[in-house]
Amino acid sequence: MSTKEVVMTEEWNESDDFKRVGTEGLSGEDIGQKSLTYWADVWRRFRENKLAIFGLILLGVIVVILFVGPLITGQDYQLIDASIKNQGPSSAHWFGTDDMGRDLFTRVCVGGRISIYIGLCCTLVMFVIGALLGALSGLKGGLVDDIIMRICEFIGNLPYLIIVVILSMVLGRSMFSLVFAMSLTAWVGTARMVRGQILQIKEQDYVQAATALGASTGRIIVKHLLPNTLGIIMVDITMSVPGFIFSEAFLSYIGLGVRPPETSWGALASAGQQQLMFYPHELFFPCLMIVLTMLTFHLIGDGLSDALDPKLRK
Amino acid sequence: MKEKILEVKNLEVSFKTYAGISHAVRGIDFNLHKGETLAIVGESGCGKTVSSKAIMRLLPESNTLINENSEVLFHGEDLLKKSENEMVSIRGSKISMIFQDPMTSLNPTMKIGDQIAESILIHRQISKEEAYKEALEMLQLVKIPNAEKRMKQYPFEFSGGMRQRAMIAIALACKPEILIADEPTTALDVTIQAQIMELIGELQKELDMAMILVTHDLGVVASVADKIQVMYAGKIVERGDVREIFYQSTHPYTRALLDSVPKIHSINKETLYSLKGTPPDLINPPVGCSFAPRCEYGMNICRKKYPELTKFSDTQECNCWLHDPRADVSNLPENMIRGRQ
Amino acid sequence: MDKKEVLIEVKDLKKYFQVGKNQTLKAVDGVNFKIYKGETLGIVGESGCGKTTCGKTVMGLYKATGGEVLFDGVDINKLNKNEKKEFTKRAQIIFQDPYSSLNPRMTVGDIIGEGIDIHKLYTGKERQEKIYELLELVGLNREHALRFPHEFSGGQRQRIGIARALAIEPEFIVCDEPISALDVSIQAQVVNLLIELQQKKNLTYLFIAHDLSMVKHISDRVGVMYLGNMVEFAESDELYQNPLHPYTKALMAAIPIPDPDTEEQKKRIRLEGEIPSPVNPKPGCRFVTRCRYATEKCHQETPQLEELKPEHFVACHRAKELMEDHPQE
Amino acid sequence: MKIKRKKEKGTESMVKFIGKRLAYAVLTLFLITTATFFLVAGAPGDPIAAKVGQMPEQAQEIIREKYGLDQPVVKRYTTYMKNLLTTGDFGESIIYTGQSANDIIKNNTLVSAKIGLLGLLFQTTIGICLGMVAALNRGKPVDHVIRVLVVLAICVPSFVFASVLQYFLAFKWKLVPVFGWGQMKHYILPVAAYAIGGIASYTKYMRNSTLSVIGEDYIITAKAKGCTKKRVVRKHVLRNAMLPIITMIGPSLAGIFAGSFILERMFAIPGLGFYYVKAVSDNDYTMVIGLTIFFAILFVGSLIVVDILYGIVDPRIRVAKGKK
Amino acid sequence: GCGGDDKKASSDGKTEQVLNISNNSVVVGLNPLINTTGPDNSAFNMVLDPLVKRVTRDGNTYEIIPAAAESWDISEDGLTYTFHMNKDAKWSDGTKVTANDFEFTFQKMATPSVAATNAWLFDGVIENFTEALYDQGKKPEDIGVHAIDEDTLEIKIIHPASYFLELVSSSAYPVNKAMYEELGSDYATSETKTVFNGPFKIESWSQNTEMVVVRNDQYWGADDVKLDKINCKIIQESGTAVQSYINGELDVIGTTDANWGKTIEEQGESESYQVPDSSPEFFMLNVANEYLCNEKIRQALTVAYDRQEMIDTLRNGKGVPIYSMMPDTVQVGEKTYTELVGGKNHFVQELQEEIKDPKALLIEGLKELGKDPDPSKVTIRYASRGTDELSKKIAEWMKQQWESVLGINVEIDMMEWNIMWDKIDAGDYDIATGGWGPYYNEPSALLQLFDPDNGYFNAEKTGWSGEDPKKYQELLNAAKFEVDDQKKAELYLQAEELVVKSGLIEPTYVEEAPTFVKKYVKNYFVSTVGQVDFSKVYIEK
Ligand SMILES: Nc1ncnc2c1ncn2[C@@H]1O[C@H](COP(=O)(O)OP(=O)(O)OP(=O)(O)O)[C@@H](O)[C@H]1O
Ligand SMILES: Nc1ncnc2c1ncn2[C@@H]1O[C@H](COP(=O)(O)OP(=O)(O)OP(=O)(O)O)[C@@H](O)[C@H]1O
Ligand SMILES: [Mg+2]
Ligand SMILES: [Mg+2]
Repeated sequence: MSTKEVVMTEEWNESDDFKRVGTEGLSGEDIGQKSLTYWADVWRRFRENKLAIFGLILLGVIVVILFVGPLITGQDYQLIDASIKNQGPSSAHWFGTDDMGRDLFTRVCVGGRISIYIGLCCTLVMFVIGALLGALSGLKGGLVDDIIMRICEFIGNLPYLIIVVILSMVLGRSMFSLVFAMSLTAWVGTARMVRGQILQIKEQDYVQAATALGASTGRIIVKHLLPNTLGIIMVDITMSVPGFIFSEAFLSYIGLGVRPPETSWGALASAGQQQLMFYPHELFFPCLMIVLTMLTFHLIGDGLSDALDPKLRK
Repeated sequence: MKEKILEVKNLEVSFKTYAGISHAVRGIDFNLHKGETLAIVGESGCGKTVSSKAIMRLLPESNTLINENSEVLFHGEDLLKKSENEMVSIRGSKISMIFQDPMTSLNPTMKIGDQIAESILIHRQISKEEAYKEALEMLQLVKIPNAEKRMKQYPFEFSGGMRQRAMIAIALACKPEILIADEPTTALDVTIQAQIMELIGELQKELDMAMILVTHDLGVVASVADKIQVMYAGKIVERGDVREIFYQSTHPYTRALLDSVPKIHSINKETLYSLKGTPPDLINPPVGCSFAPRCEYGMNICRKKYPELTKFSDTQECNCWLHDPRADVSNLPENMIRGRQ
Repeated sequence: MDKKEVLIEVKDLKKYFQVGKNQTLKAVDGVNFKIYKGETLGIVGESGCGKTTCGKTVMGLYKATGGEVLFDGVDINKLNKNEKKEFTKRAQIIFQDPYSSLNPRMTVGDIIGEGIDIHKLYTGKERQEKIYELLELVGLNREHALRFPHEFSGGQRQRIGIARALAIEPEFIVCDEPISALDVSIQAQVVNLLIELQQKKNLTYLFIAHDLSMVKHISDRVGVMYLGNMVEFAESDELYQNPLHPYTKALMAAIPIPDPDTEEQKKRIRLEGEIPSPVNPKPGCRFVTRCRYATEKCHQETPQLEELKPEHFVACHRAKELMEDHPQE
Repeated sequence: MKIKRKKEKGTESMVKFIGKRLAYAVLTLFLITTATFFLVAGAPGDPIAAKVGQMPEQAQEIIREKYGLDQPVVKRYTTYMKNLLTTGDFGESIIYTGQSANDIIKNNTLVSAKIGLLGLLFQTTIGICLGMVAALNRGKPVDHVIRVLVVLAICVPSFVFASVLQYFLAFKWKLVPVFGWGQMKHYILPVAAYAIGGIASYTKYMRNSTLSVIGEDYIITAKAKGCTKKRVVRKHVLRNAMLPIITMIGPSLAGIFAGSFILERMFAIPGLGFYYVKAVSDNDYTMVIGLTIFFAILFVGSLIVVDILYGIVDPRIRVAKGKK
Repeated sequence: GCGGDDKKASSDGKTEQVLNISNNSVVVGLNPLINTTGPDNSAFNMVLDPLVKRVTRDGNTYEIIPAAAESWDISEDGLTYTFHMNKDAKWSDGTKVTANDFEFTFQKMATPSVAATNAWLFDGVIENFTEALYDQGKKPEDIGVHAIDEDTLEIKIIHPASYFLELVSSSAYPVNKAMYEELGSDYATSETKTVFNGPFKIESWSQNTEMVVVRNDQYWGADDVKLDKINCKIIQESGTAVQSYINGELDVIGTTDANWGKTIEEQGESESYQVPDSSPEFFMLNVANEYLCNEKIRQALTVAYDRQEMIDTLRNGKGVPIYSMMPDTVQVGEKTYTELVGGKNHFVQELQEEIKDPKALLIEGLKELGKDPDPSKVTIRYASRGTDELSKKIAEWMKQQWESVLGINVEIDMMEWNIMWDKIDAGDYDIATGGWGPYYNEPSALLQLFDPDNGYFNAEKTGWSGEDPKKYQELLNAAKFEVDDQKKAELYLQAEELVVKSGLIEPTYVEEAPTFVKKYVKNYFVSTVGQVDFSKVYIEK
């Protein structure tokens, strides 16, 4: 029954045209849409969001630059050379040099790896702790819920800086302690969010359907609750990566960031900030990278939350 | 016949969506006369709400496309060509609308009294106090007990039925000429539904209003409507007055609708008539009659060409190939065959 | 009606929800009924009167606040883990909302197969075959097994829900308004399917709906609920022809009949007043606020179900005298 | 047909509700105090190292004794708590010898609060306006411009923003003083630097919230009544769209007192942020505890305030709580 | 108040005598007994007159001048000091400044419960002070400080000390006896709860904003004080401070940033002064460390970097390298230490000449220890003193120097400085960064630090063991009682050799930060300890 046929049968063939066919050929349960898994569908809608795709590509480019860049320039990010202090961008030093004559481009790359690494690690820890406790709290309810929520309130109120300082001292000034300290307080938000999600989903009929089928609690968590909170959690995750990069920048600013000679975008920006008046490039480049990376995560996060939004689904 | 106050001509509405252009209403025509009740029935998604909102110009501007040739003539003036400002003065005062869901259709943070008075204030040059007094009268009119106290309450303090009545009060506050009631009782219980429908009927008579009743509940239609139009996939497939549609429907879809409802008074439990398949996708509506694939009596032609209008009486007409003289009418239920006019 | 085997017996079932301090929402408050093997028991009532709660409590999805649910003579609230699992194999539920009752992240095949997996009924190819068989049974295609719920229409989803319930071959299914979310043209599909399956597999249904015509169509016996109480209970034809409770009467009168002539002649029983909140209900008959026959007694005492006619139970203090006054009505 | 669940909230009276919240708050505060005490006490670094570093052992002992640092931690804790509970005194600052933590907090809160409040004011008003404008012009150029600006503003660290502002506005163009405190002109830079991130996030949230309100049925009802666009926005959209924003204001409300360390440093503003960072890095436990409790009280308090505020704006909650 | 409008000429045509200065850290408190940080002392320097004052004059010369005491006598044996009070000296409330106030001040310092932070400086100097302070059988009243009468104060010390007057000038600001007795521990908790006997008095004080001092009309020398008012603002961010100096909101600024310096000079409104600091920067090595116990390895570390280059790279050249623990300005009696020992104290230079190949020396040392001679197997931890940008840069630079010259590995531990003290206390460090502002300008003020028993860096912390520490102690003791400056200096030299030449301590540099002063500010001289005699400063436009 294509359009062509219609044109052809402009002259009617009565006997045929008025032949009863009933519901014949109605594949009764034809469903219009293409078959897509949930995530494929999310991905499809995500792909349609040009900004988000732009963000994703940009992030890819940034990551590639961070890893490949130093190989191309062949510079050592630690090498101090007082004779080329504070030079502007040039072909030898793409981003110029810092106040100890180190190649800024290489430093930005190396620092960026660490910043992103910190962002990812913290997010991972935050997610694992937060999701577990939040799910537990939401599922069990009652006393367990009460206790976990009290703990959240309590930890949420603990002075973040103290924890950073103490941990960095107790555990040594390492990336591990930094990550640990930053995520220790951050999981509270995730836990609250996951709990809220679980509480909502728990009420959904499909969870009760599984119960009615005799599914064990474990099965319900793994098969029903977790997959369905994942979407929202993913948005939270993408948005918190830049948040951690920011936190690290703040800690670097007050001198509690990564341990030298390692560096990070935060550390570079805070060093550059002191040179702003005379060598703005030392602030500009690290900031540019921070801003670009934040931007990518935000775009991706926005795209994801749009793609995951049930209201926008067809 | 009373004065014709609304004339819809070739109304075509489509929406831009993620998946493509969705043709929600695909060219409908109808007239509305003073004091009469026109029911639009059809199942979910067939375009009932969209057509009624199109009349009020309430569809979202951002993604709605209305065909340029469409006309909605209210007292002979095309509403679709009016400026937004002109529309503002018509909405609520000349044409009013009640919505499907009383739970979400009232502003949750505004007192009921203010919501009713707002409607009066907008359209009439009277003081706040007077408007408030009139609003109170309206609330009493829709039989809400303790109206004075209720005026100062918020929607969440009202039960569903009371909210729906408040909605009616808002819609009728300015004594409009046309009331569009979009499934006004779907969310309510039968007992409350009966109360509301009766109320609307009384008020309609009192104000000599014309009403467009949008619903898929044939029971409600049977009790209040003067005329019925049946919609399927964005088109009107059949129209007629109540008895014509209920007793002499000529379109297989109308029949299917009527037959799939169990008869409460019948004692024997025959299997319900059941339509196969689902309504078509409005993004790529089928060529020909959109009901054809699900139609028991469908013919080849139905899937190729949209049927022409067949008139059976002053009021009843239908788009269906079955009424073509060449059609194969074997096994067709007796009362579906009607003489053309 | 003679010597039917009782499958389920519900005794004085209560389910209260704690909604805030000192706030008890009595969703189901002392309901009694029996379901015989192979029959369909219908429950009707206004939105929020506790039908779903009742159904879910019968399924053990809610822990009953009081009373017992005897399944084959055993109280389902007293089962241990294994017995519970055994129970779930025999009793199933189809949910009201076809949209929220299917996990959006699972394929239809997995949704239907979940029960099979849990009860380890079939594995591998057999499992696959069973799923296909079920899909076809409810009128869907094999290919649909790999699809996701959001690709289906409401009626199709409801049928997936039915297939899920049928997968473990239960004897008893609670159908919680399986059609109210569906289009008129689709409703009949589902109802026909349910009836057909019942005949094929000798199923027992607890059929919940607020659409009285549909309930009557499918049920052998019907119970009418009002605000957590069962107010009337009888065989369906009997109930529809001779309603005894003032509420049932009003309900019957209010049902719009898709027939203009009937509608025109219809006597209307106008109910005044609003439905009170089920939170902290006052003692006495729940219907008292809207009942024109209410007396002092109705305000004081909660009426109990009484068998006024054979197999016809009513919970109303005045039913008897009213029945005698207007035998025809 | 949707399942409607009337969520009849508890009918506890407002007083009772607040009472319960307060009880929880007190418990939380107690735990926080305890934890903070032990954390700081257990933290490496000697609070009086700076003071006693050079002294001979015996001389150090004298100073330690004065601050009770020679006692075992548990003993110090009980003494401290007893003193705190009976007198409400956080104790003498260890670093700022001779000054009580209470006084330091008292003297500096106002400054932080001024900046914070002004900042919050700008954040909310500008954020809400921009968010509305963007939402009402969804998909139009204005919307795009606002959205891009929002993302940019969120992405720039505040200290970078502050430096740049200071460099251009104050140093290069001499429009405002580089730093200082006391006069209106001094507020401009810090408030701007403080507010910018917040403006962005409020804009973002307001846009979302407005968009969702615009999609609600009651907006169509209002239009069907014949409300003009302006009226719809003013009377129906604004209030409802602002509801979710109020929950956001809660934490910010507590935050306005905390002061921003970086901004205080850059603009030489005498606020609490400076003391906080300093106290932490110097192990000045009386100050740390004092500030922590102070912030925690504000935080918990602001949550309660938001609840009340929410009740005022959203009648649904007000009556649910205040019935009887 | 704001600096902006202070520049206007007053009505009588004379320039307004208002000076705007800034400080990067806050004045902690106003009680001279317990508040003794640098900023505190700067404030006291303006508002409190000690017995005598040490002032800087043009050309970097110093002088002890009368203050609360108009003259003083020192006994033959150098053990008794008699101060004759200035009869015109008054507190700002108009009461007379008496010998009793000073007696009281010293007694309070010797009272354990007061926990005076400067007390230890007089421990082992003033008679009976130690016994009273540590509650060893004497009372604070028993210390060797006596008011003979209202106008005469006698102080008895245990051993002759050429620096005693200086100590009195820097570390014994008086409290007002009457008021202190009335207020007790509440004394000086705010500017209204204290009185002043210096050239200025505090008008208002908001801890982290600003301190405003105005001329003290009760001051005995008030007629010579030219400034009416000094606004001292707290600006932590150096960039902010410099910008506001350039914009004219401040009259004085110190900066090591060469770029800012250039900008300021180009502006042409400023005079710059450079005074080397008296506080040496140094590294201290933990001898308990498996590698650092070897002298050769320590020496290799000492000579592995060029101190001038360090200053150039890290401090924009604003500093002076030191090769001795004593900056060249340190004095023994009338002459400088360096002068007296004929420059022999420059041990590091000596080592640098001796050791041409530090890496070879390091390997030798490793062999001596019986360790793997491969330097790359050696890892040394470096503890920073603070977490600021500069500490970080120093750490990074040192790491690179040591690693590239010696081939060893250096691990950087950034830490807050109070935590570093903690770690040093616990001996948990390899190389730590130190810096020391001596309380008086004499070698013992620095050498005492390493006293194996009593010094801050005692043997317990430095792991110093064997004969050397004992010898060191003996040398310092001998020097204490030595009256001949030359001999004294020689003893100090021997002691210093034990710590510096052995590589236990690596002196690096002293800072020499330029101070820029607007040209209209006259008589503004900064001392090596960063003090300014504001009573002589004036403004002339
Ligand atoms: N704003 C919109 N954007 C895109 N599509 C829309 C919009 N509004 C309605 N539609 C689509 O138009 C079609 C007709 O919708 P309409 O609301 O008129 O149905 P209806 O007949 O009122 O159904 P119901 O009985 O469920 O209310 C549907 O397919 C719907 O998805
Ligand atoms: N989990 C719950 N917590 C609190 N109250 C509940 C809960 N579930 C149901 N209720 C309340 O119990 C009452 C009965 O609800 P139920 O869902 O059983 O009604 P229903 O008869 O199924 O209504 P509908 O026809 O709308 O489905 C309602 O007032 C409802 O608000
Ligand atoms: Mg509709
Ligand atoms: Mg239900």
